[in-house]
Amino acid sequence: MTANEPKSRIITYRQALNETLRAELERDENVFLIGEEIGVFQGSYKITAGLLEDFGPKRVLDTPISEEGFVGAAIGSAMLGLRPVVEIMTLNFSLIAIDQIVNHAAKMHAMFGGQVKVPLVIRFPGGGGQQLAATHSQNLEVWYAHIPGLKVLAPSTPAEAKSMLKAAIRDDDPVIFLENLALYNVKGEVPDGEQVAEIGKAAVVKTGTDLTVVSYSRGMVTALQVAEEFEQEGVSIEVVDLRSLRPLDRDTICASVRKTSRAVIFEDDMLSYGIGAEISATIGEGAFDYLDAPVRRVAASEVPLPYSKPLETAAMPHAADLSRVIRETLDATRFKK
Amino acid sequence: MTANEPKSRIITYRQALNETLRAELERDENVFLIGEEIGVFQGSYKITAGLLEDFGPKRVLDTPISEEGFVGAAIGSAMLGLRPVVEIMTLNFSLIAIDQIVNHAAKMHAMFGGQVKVPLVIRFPGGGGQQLAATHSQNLEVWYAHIPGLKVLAPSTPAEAKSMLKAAIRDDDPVIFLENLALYNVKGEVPDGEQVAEIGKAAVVKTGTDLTVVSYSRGMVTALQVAEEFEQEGVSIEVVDLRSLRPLDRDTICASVRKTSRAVIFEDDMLSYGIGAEISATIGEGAFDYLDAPVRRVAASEVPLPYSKPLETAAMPHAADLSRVIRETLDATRFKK
Amino acid sequence: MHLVESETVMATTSRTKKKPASSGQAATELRSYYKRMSLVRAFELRANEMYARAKIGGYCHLNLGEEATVVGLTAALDDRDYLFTTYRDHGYAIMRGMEPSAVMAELFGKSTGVVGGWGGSMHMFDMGKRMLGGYGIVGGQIPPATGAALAINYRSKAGPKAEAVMCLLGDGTTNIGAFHESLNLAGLWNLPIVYVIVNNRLGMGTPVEGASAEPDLYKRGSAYRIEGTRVDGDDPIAVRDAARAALKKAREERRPALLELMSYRLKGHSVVDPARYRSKEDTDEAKGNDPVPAFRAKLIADGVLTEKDADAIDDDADKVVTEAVAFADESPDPSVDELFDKVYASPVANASTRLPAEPAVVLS
Amino acid sequence: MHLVESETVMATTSRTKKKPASSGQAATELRSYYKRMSLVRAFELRANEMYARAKIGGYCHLNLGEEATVVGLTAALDDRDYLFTTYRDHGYAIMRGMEPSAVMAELFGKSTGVVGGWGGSMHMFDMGKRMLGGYGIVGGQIPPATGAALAINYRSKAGPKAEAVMCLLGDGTTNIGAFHESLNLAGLWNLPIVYVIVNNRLGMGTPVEGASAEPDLYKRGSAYRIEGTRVDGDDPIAVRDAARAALKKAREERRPALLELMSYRLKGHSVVDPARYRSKEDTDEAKGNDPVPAFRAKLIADGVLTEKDADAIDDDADKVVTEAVAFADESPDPSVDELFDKVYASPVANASTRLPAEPAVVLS
Ligand SMILES: Cc1ncc(C[n+]2csc(CCOP(=O)(O)OP(=O)(O)O)c2C)c(N)n1
Ligand SMILES: Cc1ncc(C[n+]2csc(CCOP(=O)(O)OP(=O)(O)O)c2C)c(N)n1
Ligand SMILES: [Mg+2]
Ligand SMILES: [Mg+2]
Repeated sequence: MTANEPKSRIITYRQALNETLRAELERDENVFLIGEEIGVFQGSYKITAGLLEDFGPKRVLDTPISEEGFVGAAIGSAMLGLRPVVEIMTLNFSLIAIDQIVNHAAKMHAMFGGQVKVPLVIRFPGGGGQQLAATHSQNLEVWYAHIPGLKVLAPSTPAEAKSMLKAAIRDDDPVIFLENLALYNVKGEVPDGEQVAEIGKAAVVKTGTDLTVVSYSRGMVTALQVAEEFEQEGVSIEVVDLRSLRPLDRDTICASVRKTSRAVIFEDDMLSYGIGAEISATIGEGAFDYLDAPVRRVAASEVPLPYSKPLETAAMPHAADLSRVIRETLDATRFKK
Repeated sequence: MTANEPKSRIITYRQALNETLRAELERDENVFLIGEEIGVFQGSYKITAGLLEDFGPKRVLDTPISEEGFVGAAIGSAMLGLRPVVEIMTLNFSLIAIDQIVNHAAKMHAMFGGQVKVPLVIRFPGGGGQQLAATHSQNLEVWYAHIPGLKVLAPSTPAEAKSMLKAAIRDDDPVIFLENLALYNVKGEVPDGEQVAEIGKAAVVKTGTDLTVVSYSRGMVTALQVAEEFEQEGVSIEVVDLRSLRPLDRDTICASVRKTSRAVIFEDDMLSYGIGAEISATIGEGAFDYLDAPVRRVAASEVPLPYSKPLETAAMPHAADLSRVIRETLDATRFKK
Repeated sequence: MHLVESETVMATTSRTKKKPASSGQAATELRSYYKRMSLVRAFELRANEMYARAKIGGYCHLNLGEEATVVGLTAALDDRDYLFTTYRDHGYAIMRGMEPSAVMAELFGKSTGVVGGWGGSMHMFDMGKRMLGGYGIVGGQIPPATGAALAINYRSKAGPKAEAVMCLLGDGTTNIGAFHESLNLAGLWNLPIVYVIVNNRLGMGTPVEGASAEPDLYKRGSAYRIEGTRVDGDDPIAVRDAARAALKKAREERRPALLELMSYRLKGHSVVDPARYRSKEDTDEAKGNDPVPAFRAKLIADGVLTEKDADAIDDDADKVVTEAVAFADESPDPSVDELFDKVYASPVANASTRLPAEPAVVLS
Repeated sequence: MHLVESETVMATTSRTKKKPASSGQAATELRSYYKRMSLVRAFELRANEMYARAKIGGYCHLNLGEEATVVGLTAALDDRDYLFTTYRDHGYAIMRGMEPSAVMAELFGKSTGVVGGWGGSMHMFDMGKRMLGGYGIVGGQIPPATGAALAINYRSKAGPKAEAVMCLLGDGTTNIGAFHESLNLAGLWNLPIVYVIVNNRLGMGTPVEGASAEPDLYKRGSAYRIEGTRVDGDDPIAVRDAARAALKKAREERRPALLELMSYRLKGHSVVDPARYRSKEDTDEAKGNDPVPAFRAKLIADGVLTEKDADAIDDDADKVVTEAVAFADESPDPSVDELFDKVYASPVANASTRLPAEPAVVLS
């Protein structure tokens, strides 16, 4: 391929992650993968498929079921200059390692006077909708987003999965890399070659004039789909993908709402004290004089997620919910096309 | 004492907790205390002083340093009908037990079809300002406040410490009971006899007409002091004590701001995705048409808290910060006395 | 070396306790064990099929290959004992007395399921039967099980009629912190609990030797002065007797115990796992040790069962499971109206009952 | 029983390795050890005093009574080795080569402190000296230390010149999950790490027997096939030799080791703890085993030191500490301008630099 006309391919989010891990393993011998069942088993969601075979057990290290132990071990190896990429099978299990992540990885650089770097990536999928019941269906990304010292990324497309994972691995700080079970099979166009995302930046992925929808990760798929539907009706929706939950790009969010004067947040997590709370508070502070209607949040119901499909579906936010709230927000301001 | 003229005493927050634990141990033989160094050592902050002596090791159970183990054990004992009151030395160490708290205690009642109750109280102090450095100075209460299945209480006075601890111990759900290192020696009037608080209710502890300050736990001490100062100047501040972080009493908060049309949140935790984010978002939704100025948040700076006293002080919110932001909010609306 | 050791232990446990097949009472018992093993096998095969037909969602882990363990352990438990299991819990639920139809209904997510469709495969629970769950977080059940034993000590005296707790865990689970902290508490506080490691040789794809620095897992009790015993998990009698002996010590002496049951996983980790990572030898070894046909053959050889009896038992099991599927199929889904009913046991002011599209603030 | 065992072990470790005091080189070494023990003692006593005078804030845990352990362990380490300690870390920081003045300045929270006043007493750290912290979360240092050993394996071959890791922990810390998970990883992956339990008989107020179901802590290595050794922590030579032997195995055979050093805590858990819960016998036993006067007396008895030498050494130590206090006193506080400089190692867009009264949104 020549630099001036980059090629691209349509691949899944899973494949984008897999190829990026492979490329980074090839690029830097200090990069290694560590986690449960990422080798012989090929990863519980097959993100690391084929990598053990090609890079061997030193670079692709299967661990016992010891989240606190191997996450902490990854931290220690990073203190000595390695660049571990940890896979925790799902966000839910990261709770067992959270003392190492929050009390150690996130604190060390500052608490030790800037002497040590912890170049660490922790990847895990969050999200419900797979009938995995209450303990296996959580979206607790807001916990990590609250912690200084961490950087928290939430790519919503295969292209972002690639460029943001590269950025995460090359960054010298601990990065929480949030994936989503429902995104792994989603396909999208991924440019060839080196794209490295800038951490800390949101993106306006669809411009519009009438209302801003703010979302991230899996929610973006629904947000864009709903925005398209409204476009057909002649309502122009702007869609902001947060991409980086920490640092949070308040300027991009507020600039959009200052333009559209209406905002709806679409999030997979639970409403109270969730990601959307900060987004709403931020808009309230940064676009106060421009807002024509209250900022509404479309978020999961506040229950331990049930196994039963109809109950689970009722508790989770869907396209119809977002459409309804967008409409209510437009109506609240007597919006006319 | 006779019922119609209840007596009261001025005691510390610590003493209120200690006396309430004693009273509940006497009231119900299923109540027992469990935690590190709560017996022989009398508690690392002496909240349980004297109780081992009077109730013995069965009711006041010293544990090894095994937060995950003994919190989980308390959960199991609650499943069989005991009413454990767990002390975790500080909020910071609860991270090691958080899988048991969030993935187990909070989920069991719903996930097991309503068959089992988990009448459990987990007490711990949060808060910085004691030069304990980054890992020992955190306010992560927002994490727990985000979790359905948990109830999260944050008493700000000795009287609340008593009435809310009684409520927590008598409740059939897991309750996170947030204390604060800086509150233990604070004195206040505590009525004798049985006061049992209602969980899920905030309180307007000072009425006012010009601006609402919302706070909780240690922050309330500063909030009330600053409100008094403004009172001297003829500015009438209403102060809302959240008391229950989960469930959150949105009606009381919004009713106050609908009246005053201005709000400032004073919180010890860090701003991004903190407690104040939900309060601000709630006000933005519930008092939109009444707000004269953006809702401002006075919160800790987003750094791992430094050991150095001047740095720690600079990073934490104080009365002067609250006063300044109240003034800016009043000025933003050209407030005239 | 670790096989040799295990064999010695197995030998003793089996030999010392096994009753002569001749005695009529024993024969009835043996037949009932085969009946149970056959039912668990039939149930799990059907669950596998129902998952393939999308009647069951989420994760689904089966007891296929562990029937002798399931039956032997539950045979050793008294009604008053408490059982905590892992997510691989269907067989235990049924053997603890839950209706196969209610267990199947739970798998189908129906309102008639053992937990009303709220838990699914990993979370079978019945307070009355004292099966206190089904747990999906690896090791998550160990501290609560330990706490249940603490509650027993808190409330009652030791003795032959005392309650005890049995807590199951997998071989891979011995490497998690909760295992260590819990066994230390049990040893320190003299708790009436029997920890049972179902060693099926694999985590998901990781063999014991790839996960545990001490692969003789029963030896790990020594770090807590807890006696460890390794038993042949394919022999329901050996399992039952070892479990009974351990439970007796728990009841009467308030001493915890650690049992390691050597068993095999016949299929993948869960129904969706083709287990490509397993060698043919490994799979053949597992098949060769399949406890259901082995026990059937043994009972026939010992004259406890005839081929005809055995076939009849298998047919009955099949009927029960077929009825269970029919029941689950006909049962209604839980109603969305109950979505918020089970969040809290004590009703509380301002608890959220908001559906995703509803506003956060509903001013009363 | 546990004392007997320990004695045997101590005996062997000491006997086998101790050099005759006669040899001049050995004598110099012995004198230097006393010099170091005397410095740690003087530093800690002064820290105690400075805390009382409110020059030091937060928590402050001292090595008083553990000087032989501190000196013996650090004497066994090579410059290329990595050390992870607990919050009871002042002595180790100094023995690893940090300036007493910089350690005292850190206690004072000054910009000239070893971590610029960001960490305080519990968080001494020096990348160059390969002391990778001071950790305040009990057990929190164990997984990262284990990971440091993993990095050594990742990058280099075993051999007499290889690097190794030493990880300290207290007796009470053997009961936390991180201990179990980490030792299992070290045993499984053959990591070059020596875990050292400083058994001062107490957690805060809880004795070992009240916290550990297996109170012979060195035996806990067996759950991971890691060799455990108990050593007299009051004998710097025994400590040094046991640590050297373990480090040699780590370097050359890539095998982890577990050492238990029997020692005593002379004062409270931290400077604010009056330790009222301790019996007079207990306190007397601790005093009776105070390693500093004991080692001093021994060297004098062996003719390695004269009373005069010893006094001179103690006076020097006192001078050093006095200078350290002066330096710390005169040093400036860190500047508030640097408050946000160390949150991230890689600069990042939109990182918050908001002071508490500043608005959340500053539109650029
Ligand atoms: C804390 C945690 N980590 C990881 C997982 C994913 N997981 C589920 S089962 C399993 C393997 C468990 O193996 P073992 O303990 O041997 O039990 P088995 O499945 O063989 O019965 C893993 C890693 C989990 N559920 N919880
Ligand atoms: C996870 C955690 N739990 C509790 C504490 C509080 N704490 C600090 S030191 C200590 C006792 C530790 O005892 P030991 O391991 O014997 O070390 P020692 O202080 O005796 O050197 C405790 C309980 C903590 N810092 N971290
Ligand atoms: Mg297994
Ligand atoms: Mg100790």
